[in-house]
Amino acid sequence: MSTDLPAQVTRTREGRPATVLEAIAEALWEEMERDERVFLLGEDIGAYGGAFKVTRGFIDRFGPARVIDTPISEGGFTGAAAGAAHMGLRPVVEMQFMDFISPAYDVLTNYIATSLYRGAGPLPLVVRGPVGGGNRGGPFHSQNVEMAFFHTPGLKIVYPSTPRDAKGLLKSAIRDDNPVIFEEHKGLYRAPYCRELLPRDDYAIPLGKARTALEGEDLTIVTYGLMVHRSLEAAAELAKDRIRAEVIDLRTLLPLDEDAIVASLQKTGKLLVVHEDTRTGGIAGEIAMRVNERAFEWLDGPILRVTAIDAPVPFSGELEDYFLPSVADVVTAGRYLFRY
Amino acid sequence: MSTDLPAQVTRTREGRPATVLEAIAEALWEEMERDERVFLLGEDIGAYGGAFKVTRGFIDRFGPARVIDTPISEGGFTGAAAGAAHMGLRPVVEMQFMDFISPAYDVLTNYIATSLYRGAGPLPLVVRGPVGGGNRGGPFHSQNVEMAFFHTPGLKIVYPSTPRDAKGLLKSAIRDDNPVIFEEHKGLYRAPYCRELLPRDDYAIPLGKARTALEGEDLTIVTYGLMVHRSLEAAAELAKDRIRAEVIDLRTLLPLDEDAIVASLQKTGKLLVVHEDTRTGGIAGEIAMRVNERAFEWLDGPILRVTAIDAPVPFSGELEDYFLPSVADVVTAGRYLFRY
Amino acid sequence: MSGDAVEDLLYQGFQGRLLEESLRRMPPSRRPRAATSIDVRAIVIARAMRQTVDGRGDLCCPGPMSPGPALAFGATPLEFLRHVTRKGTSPASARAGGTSWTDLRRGLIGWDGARGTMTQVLAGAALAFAQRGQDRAALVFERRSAIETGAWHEGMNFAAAQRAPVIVVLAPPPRRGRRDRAEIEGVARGYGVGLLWFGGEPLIDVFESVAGARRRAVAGEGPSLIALAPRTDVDLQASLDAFTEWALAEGDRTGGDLESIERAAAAGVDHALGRIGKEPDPDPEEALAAVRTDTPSIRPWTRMKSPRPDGLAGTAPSGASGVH
Amino acid sequence: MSGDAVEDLLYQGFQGRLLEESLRRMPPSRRPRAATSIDVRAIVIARAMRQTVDGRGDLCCPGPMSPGPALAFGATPLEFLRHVTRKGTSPASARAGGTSWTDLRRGLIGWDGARGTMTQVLAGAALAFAQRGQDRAALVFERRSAIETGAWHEGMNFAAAQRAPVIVVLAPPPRRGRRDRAEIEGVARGYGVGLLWFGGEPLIDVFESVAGARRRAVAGEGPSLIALAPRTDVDLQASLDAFTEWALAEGDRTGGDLESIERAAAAGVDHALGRIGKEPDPDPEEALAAVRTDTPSIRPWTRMKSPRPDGLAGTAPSGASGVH
Ligand SMILES: Cc1ncc(C[n+]2csc(CCOP(=O)(O)OP(=O)(O)O)c2C)c(N)n1
Ligand SMILES: Cc1ncc(C[n+]2csc(CCOP(=O)(O)OP(=O)(O)O)c2C)c(N)n1
Ligand SMILES: [Mg+2]
Ligand SMILES: [Mg+2]
Repeated sequence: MSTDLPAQVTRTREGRPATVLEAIAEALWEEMERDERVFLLGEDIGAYGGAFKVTRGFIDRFGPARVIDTPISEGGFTGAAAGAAHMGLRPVVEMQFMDFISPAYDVLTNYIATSLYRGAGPLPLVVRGPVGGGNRGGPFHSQNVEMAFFHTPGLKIVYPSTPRDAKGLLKSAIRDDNPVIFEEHKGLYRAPYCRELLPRDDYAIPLGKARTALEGEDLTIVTYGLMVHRSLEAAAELAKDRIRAEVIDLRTLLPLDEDAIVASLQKTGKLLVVHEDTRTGGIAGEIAMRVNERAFEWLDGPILRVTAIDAPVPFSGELEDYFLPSVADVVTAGRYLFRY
Repeated sequence: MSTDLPAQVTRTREGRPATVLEAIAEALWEEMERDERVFLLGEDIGAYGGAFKVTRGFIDRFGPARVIDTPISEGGFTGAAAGAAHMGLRPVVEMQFMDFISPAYDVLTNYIATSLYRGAGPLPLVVRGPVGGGNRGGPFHSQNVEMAFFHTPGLKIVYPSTPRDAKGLLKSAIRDDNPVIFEEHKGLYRAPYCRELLPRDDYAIPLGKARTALEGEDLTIVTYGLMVHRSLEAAAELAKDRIRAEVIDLRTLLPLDEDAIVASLQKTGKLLVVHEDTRTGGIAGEIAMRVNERAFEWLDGPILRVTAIDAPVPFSGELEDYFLPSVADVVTAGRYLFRY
Repeated sequence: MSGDAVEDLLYQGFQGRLLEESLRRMPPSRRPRAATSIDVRAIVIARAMRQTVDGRGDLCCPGPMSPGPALAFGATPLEFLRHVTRKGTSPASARAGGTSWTDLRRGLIGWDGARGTMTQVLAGAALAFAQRGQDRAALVFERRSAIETGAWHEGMNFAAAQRAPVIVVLAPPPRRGRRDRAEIEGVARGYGVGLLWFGGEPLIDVFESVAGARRRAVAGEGPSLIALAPRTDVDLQASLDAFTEWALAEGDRTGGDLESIERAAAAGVDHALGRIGKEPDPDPEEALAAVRTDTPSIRPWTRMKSPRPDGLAGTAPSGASGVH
Repeated sequence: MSGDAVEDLLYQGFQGRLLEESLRRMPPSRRPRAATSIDVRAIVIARAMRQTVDGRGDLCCPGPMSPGPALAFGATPLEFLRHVTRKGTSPASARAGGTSWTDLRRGLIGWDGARGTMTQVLAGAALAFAQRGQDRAALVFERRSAIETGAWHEGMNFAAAQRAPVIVVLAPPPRRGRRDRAEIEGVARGYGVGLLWFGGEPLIDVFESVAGARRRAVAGEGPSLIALAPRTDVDLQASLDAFTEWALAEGDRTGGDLESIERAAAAGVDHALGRIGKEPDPDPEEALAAVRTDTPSIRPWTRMKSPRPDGLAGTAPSGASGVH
């Protein structure tokens, strides 16, 4: 039976480990099977299967009414998705690259995020797509988009770091009654080090809850997405100096799980925020404010951050590597903070 | 001679105090007189004189080629302004309400902000318009837009609080070789308490430099825009309890004058950030991070903030008053921080 | 046109006219900022759509032309006044008010933001109808200026590409110096959608044309664009009067019937005007909570948890409910 | 068409063809992500504009159709390769590369982001030309899909409303299932702009038509839209061959002249291919600084000032240039 299915949705059925891309494809497939209100919109997601082939074969199973190839008009089809959501459907919008969510910025922040508030009821809608650098994509195919939306009341923002989380969080996002921005780091899509055997049951991971990726006593590293893996590498490096870092994977950025951050900080007394996104106006700031408001006296050192440089993402490999935060940067900052 | 001029640009010539609106109109007028490369684009800014009448009479003096009535297409005419800037002109774009800058979000963040970086040279362009609540304008005519752009490398953001600053900063913005977002609080446009005699000479106020609006020893209040006035009221209230608050008016939000913030904090040891914009992801976070990075050990208490509630701006007066930060809120937080 | 529809149109036409007059008389401070002029053609267009009140009928965005179409979709004058005067008995009215008035069960969806957005949204709603094979269509009133926005083009293009059962009205006037008929004709041709152009024709003809466009849309023949040519207030009044005369001449209605409809309509408006002043104001805590469906109740700015390790706040200033 | 133009077109046509072939042969890891196919019609269109190299000529956005129009605007094969392979000798190429290649003095402006944006930007540039009464025009190559974006409509509408001297090319192919000719014709009619439709006509005719459109644009008669009908690679090659034959037949060129042009063109491409591998990589500190004109030099993430009051950092970890 599963021989009829697109390969990228069969890993769990076959008892084989899944990549992040396969986990996402499985979540979409299973939710479309489970709930006929779920449908997909995006550029070339049908016959072509999407730029990253997440939806390869979906149109054969679900037909062109549920796998809709749209014109190149991110604002238009995101607005249309909102209309369909008002009428009880549960659209999942794919941005070919999340960088192209910008033309939908107006409708997302002004119309969609305010819908419930304005009395138009719940608006279940997911906008998902690939983000992140390290792929030599240049300034328009490498961005992280969380901070464009983090300031907007009414939205949720999810950014998974593992196959298990990607599948469970995407299912929760689709079932959520609020609009959710779902970021998928393209560096994790097919990363060999990031394959996992997923639960066979229909599991979902609640939005708004962080995960302790590594327990430690000396220092808290708060991070998400690809940087969880970089931070774990750094933690292994720090462990050689007997510095025990705790790594918190936020999973959901909005709402922010401040309880988890505060609890970890109250244990370690030191806080380092690591994000791939650029520095000024990054999420580290909000985390710093929350910690000041709730746990200032537990701080045994300054809140610090390791981030990308304040510039557009460079095209050349040399520049991009310099631009992005590295494991060595996290180790340097971790050591500094530990000795503070 | 000045009888031929539109009334809103004659205050300084006549030796009379100017409102913020008049100061802005004077800046535009004088820059257009001084430099023929400066021209204006916006919805109904010509014959109609603009929704707030900032440009009333400009078209008679400068003609329709330099005071351009645009279609309702904020993205389109902002993109066109960029093209004109490439060719050596200095466009000043008016958003009828700054809330409608959202359809220009894509071109501003992806095209305009990255122009110099991508090798297309300087891009001198100002986008200005009314922001802010308290006018019963509801969710789409009351927003503050700084945080939509604060995270974008390449832009500058200016938000004046007085007629003198408004004029001097707008002149600097027009003369600056970078794209500048210029926010004008509509609650200050014609506020009677906010009239000033302006210098007769052609003065400009440098971007990126904060101003000490009030000196104090006990507590630093960092703020900008209309909230400078609310904070000064609060400081007067606090002074009755012998709490001497220092009020720093940021004037430019991007680049952030972290030196001024740090210097004041090093004097007072306590920091309260006040912004009218909503709470989560507001500018207070970045300020908290910068202070942690540069002056953590000087903190004698947590960095706190007084802001609007995390919601769209309400339409009803009762709700809007509740939503916005008030003088009483600043006083409460100031007392709390003083006694901490 | 059924007798029911004629009756409704007369009633709603009279109410619309009275509401508009009463708004013009309101003091500027209470007068709603949103445009409220009534073009009776809009009521007719809205009434020509099929409406039921169980959330399964057509969907209409009255746009800045409300209240006309809202009345046609079953709204009462009191509800209308609540929204434009931001009263709290409907939380949405206090929060967004005016033309953002939304009641999906009744098929009303409002908006007071960027031009063009609602064409996108209603195109998507129509898509949902078509996907389920329902006998439902969507109707959106935009101002003529919407055609200047990219948002509108993206919505219209999407609707056309999907053959979504949506009817898009462009209401006058065109803005200063804009090309008019040629631009709209070019667009209709470009997107391959039907175009109806309404000037001063009898309202009954407007009604039948819209009903036809709706039938075609629901049959999968794609969207229609309706352009309303500008008319003076006097002309609009005259067209309602002409319709009244037509109703008298064509049907079995008497002058007495008409007077009774007009009296009933006026009573509804009078009642609403009397009541609206007494309506309570909204409660902030409740009204501002609905930002996310699972939002915890609003936590105002100074009411954060204590930043002190011992859980105790600094001495709370007297009289301040502030920090605790 | 002047003899100079014919000569240039032959040279650039040959170079374009060779560059395209060499890119196809590059290993995937070095092959530029951006589309690089050459439609010789694009070279002809670009060459038909007036160009000078002092920043006072026409402005051209080659769009995803480069390198053709870039060559016509005076770019060398080496410059082209630098950009598509992200080399550092031009900082912009390393930072944004590919089709974001910009050199305003030469009249080239590149972009590899959202469809539609460059129609807005070139409309604004054209407006600047018109305001100064200059004999300059702007030319932008968009893919056909740009017409689907609201951004493009806003740009085109602005250009039409301002009668800006801009020529907008929509290059094939239209995307799957899109309406084609009718949509473009509708749009041209709607915005009231001229439309040129190029299929397989001789390149000389394309040249003359574009030159005419440019004259009209500069005379204030408004923008033109050019649609290129899809052609196969074979057809495109054939049209270059036909042009070569025409040049032979019409002018006083001999077969020897042509061979010499072709040899020179090939030598330029060979030289570029040989050089490009030896070009240095960019220097990060320098290349990343240009974010604002007054940007202080880049301060990497861990190199913040000490957060300690005494100005001393914690013990710097050995080997790390990090915190200081
Ligand atoms: C995208 C967008 N930009 C700006 C506005 C602000 N705005 C509201 S009404 C208006 C003028 C509208 O002109 P028009 O539609 O011709 O006239 P109306 O009859 O609606 O006043 C503008 C610019 C808006 N609603 N949407
Ligand atoms: C606004 C926008 N959204 C998405 C993209 C990403 N994108 C790049 S090429 C492409 C497909 C373009 O199709 P088409 O223009 O027909 O073909 P091509 O350019 O490949 O010849 C898309 C969606 C983009 N460049 N701009
Ligand atoms: Mg970012
Ligand atoms: Mg805000």
